[in-house]
Amino acid sequence: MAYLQILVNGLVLGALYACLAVGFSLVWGVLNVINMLHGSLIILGGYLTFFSWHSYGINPLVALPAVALLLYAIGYLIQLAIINPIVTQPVLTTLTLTFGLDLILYNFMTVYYTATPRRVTLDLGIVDLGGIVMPVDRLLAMGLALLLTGLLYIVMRGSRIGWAIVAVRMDRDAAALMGIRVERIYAITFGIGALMAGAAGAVFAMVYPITTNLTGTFLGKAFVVCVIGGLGSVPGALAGGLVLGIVESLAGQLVGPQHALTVGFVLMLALLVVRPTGLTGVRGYE
Amino acid sequence: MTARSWHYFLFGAWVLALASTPLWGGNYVIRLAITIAMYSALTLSWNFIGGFTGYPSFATAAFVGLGSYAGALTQNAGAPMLVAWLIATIFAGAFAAALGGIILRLKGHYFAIGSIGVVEVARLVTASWGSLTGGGDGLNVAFLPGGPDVVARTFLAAMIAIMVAAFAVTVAVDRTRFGFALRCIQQNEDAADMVGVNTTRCKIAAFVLSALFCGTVGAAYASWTGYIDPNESFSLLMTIKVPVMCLLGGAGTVLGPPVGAAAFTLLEEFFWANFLDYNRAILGAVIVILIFFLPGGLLNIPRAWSRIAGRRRSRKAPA
Amino acid sequence: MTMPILELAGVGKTFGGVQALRQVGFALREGQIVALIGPNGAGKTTLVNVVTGAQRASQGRIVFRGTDVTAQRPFQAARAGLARTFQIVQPFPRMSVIENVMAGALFAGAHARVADARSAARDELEFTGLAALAQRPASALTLAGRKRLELAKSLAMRPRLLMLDEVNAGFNSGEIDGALALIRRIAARGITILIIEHVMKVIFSLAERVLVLHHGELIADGNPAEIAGHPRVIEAYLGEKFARRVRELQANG
Amino acid sequence: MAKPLLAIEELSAGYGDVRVLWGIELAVEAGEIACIVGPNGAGKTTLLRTVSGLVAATAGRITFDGEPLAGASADEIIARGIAHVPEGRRLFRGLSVRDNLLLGAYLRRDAVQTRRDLDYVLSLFPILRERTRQDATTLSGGEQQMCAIGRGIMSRPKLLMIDELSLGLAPRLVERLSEALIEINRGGIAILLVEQDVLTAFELARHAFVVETGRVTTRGTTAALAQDPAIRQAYLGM
Repeated sequence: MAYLQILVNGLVLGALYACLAVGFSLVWGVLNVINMLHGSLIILGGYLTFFSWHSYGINPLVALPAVALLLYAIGYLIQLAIINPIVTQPVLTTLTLTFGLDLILYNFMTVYYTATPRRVTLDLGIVDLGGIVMPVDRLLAMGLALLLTGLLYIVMRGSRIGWAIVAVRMDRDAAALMGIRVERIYAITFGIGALMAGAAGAVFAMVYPITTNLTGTFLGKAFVVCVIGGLGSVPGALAGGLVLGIVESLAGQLVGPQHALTVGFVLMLALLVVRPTGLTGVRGYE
Repeated sequence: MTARSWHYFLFGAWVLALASTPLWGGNYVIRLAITIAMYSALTLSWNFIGGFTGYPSFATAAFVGLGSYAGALTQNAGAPMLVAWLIATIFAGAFAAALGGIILRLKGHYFAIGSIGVVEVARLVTASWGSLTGGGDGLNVAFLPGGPDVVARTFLAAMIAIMVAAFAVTVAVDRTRFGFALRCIQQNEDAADMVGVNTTRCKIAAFVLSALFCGTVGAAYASWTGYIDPNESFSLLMTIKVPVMCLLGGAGTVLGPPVGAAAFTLLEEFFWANFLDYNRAILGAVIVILIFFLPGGLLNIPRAWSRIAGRRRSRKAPA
Repeated sequence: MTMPILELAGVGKTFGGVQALRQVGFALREGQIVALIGPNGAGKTTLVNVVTGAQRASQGRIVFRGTDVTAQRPFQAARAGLARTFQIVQPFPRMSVIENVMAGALFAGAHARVADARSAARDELEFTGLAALAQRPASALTLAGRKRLELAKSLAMRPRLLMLDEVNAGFNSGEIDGALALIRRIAARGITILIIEHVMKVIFSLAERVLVLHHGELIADGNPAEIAGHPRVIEAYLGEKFARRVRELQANG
Repeated sequence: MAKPLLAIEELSAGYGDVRVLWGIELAVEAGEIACIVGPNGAGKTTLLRTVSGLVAATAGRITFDGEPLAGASADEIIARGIAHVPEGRRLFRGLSVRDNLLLGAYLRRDAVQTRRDLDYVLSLFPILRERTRQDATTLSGGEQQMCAIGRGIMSRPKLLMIDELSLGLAPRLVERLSEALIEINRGGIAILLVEQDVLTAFELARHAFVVETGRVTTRGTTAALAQDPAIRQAYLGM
């Protein structure tokens, strides 16, 4: 029974991880850019949700779509104006650039919001399902995370934009020959990455205290999920997130919670070593 | 004077300038000189793997952190300071040799991620191995005896010596077959393999070189400050700052790393002093500007300038 | 008979489920110029990759100058005297032409010092007619220039066996004549040559022996006249029209 | 004389500092099949990439259907009626044959007509109809070329440019593709073919342009060029 509880905890955590990593994975897979801004974008989404709840009493479920759209616009513009001109350069350049942008965003967030942890408290109580105990807000967060990830999957599979993104990811030149405007698709993809980050931040703010000190942690999770699940793929991010959630939950029980983080990173390094080219079982739709 | 000897001359003058700070500057200036020498050594080190070989390594902080802890623990166990530094150097190098055999099989983004992951794992392990490392509380190291002036001068001399050693190795690499091999790997690894370069061995050697002086710097830093903790020793900020410095000066060159380290440190210091709240944002802006306007680094400015001028001239000429 | 310089026995290579090479066996004698032909996708480049260690043979044995080299890595092949050029040329783009050639001399040739390598490189540039371009960046060369650079780099490696992968592809007929003369001069230095070609003129005027690969299998091995009349080669590669033309050409001398 | 569908004048282009095309002059008339032949690396692919907007021209003019193409982006050029089947097919891995074909119609908004065109492509290449759900990159070389050509005509072009039709294909399949091209051409689409196999190209095309080291060195009707001793010697191996 104890292990069932651990498993359920892991699944809840894993769904959140999947949601926070899927945008990062998409950007990496399609643009071949490691977006160091991702962690800060998550926190920005969380803060915006928190303050609209705290200062204006807006329900986070209402704020979430608005926050997500705002983040989409920010991401779209960042890509179009700043990243697109150098998107084909080596990893050192693109990674350093997004790191620079991250320093700027991070700095402004710490100045305006301070690093104090803040969280939306919904007080929805606790459910007890035959011995497995779970706060309702966490279940809600898990549901939202899965819903958002699922929506992204539907967009990727079923929409014209989704097709174009897949085509650009597979072959940039051939996509251009179909009439797809590659730079615009890059901007949209980066926008979607930011949108998912913002939405994930909003979801996180409902269950965990949000602080700028967490940007690195979230970014680290996104790395690990991507390496486990593969790049640019929604089901991959979901699988990677769930695996990481369960592994961390188990590790927290077996070797102590202070090592849970380490186990995730060790898992990532081990996977990188076993599959040096990464776990990209590249398939179009995923 | 050839371009090469001109560069050596400039570096020599710069070393003298840093070394002379106690004669004309106060504690603040000496401290700044120590920091510049320290980052120059780190940047020169990174240049072996990141500049010459073209592997985007973000492992610098892991080497520095391990060097700090190896040095501090050895020193606390009773070894003389210099012996502790030597052991830290060897430890960092051995760690890089073992690690390199594994992660140098990765390329591009995966190598970058793998090397960042190494920093994180090293930090987390150090933080949780309380019995040896003091965990999150950190570790105290015995201070050097003899008043703040003596201490400052000693560590200035030490950091400059490490920087000069790293520079000397850079010059040696630059002029020999080994450096040529690294450049071949950077431009086309498969082709390098095909002309007879043992790419695996060369990459590991470059990775070890990129770690050795980081280990020394880490140990010297621990002795200097007298206290280390996991978060500061394995800092993500530092691990990215060092490559940025190298890019700022000009990666893959001999003089670029010290130029970049000095320029960056001075800029950072200026922002700290004048815009305390926004120093990180300004740092970020510097990075963005660097990437857009100085793609070849500061050392490339004269060449880029003559190129722009040349293009203007050719545009004016009748087609 | 002297010992063969290169000997393949039962060499096979599979990628996933695809058999790119199947039971390939032949031996090259020192000093020969041998052509390897076959349709696109027949496995010619894979064969060169397997011999130079760029890919590992799945089955079989490769012996070079009496040593089993089946498991060697490319840099070992280069040092042992096995050089190759690429179908898609692979220069070090931001190095000058002479530095590219120096790389060959430094790591696989007999020159451990940079200065020695430079003078050896200069000789090879002279030999291949690139001396005037020595200081240009490799990326600024024309295609024909880059192919010559590949040759110069390979020659600086002091090879015993040189494998030329479509070294003439992309040349117009004037350039091909120049390349033919160059290959003959390379052979005159005592270097064994295995040449992968599509240009029939090259094969039939240069090679004393022709190997034909088809679907990864060696379907013919003989002198050019035999190959032109070989029924399976005609069916798989040359085509009836072409084979007739070649036979006429050879009948006329 | 009627204005040509595609007219290229004094066109130069290249990559970075490397200039590949030097003053190309070429014209394709509406409804005809023309071909470009010449050795590898002569600039044929770069020429097509310049026409379709993937490479920027450094000098010269391209006129299509009476209008200049200068400064048009790749998507505008496709919308104007030029489709480009790239060398090596470049199908989208992981996507089915049907989705690959539909991506060819990415810019079109007329769903009904698009379905009809899809049906036309599948009737042109019946083998593809049996494989509509299969990953396009698992097809054989010949089938992939069919899919790529089909993807090209899904944009309803006035001009279809095909880079290396026969590359790596068995002669039998090339013959089958040639028939399909004649069929497509009969429907009113002009075709500009880049081809290594000069015999095949000359059998299909009415006009030919020989491109060597970035310049058009010879031009004329294929009937005349086939008799030209220099062409016969260099390209037909006779």
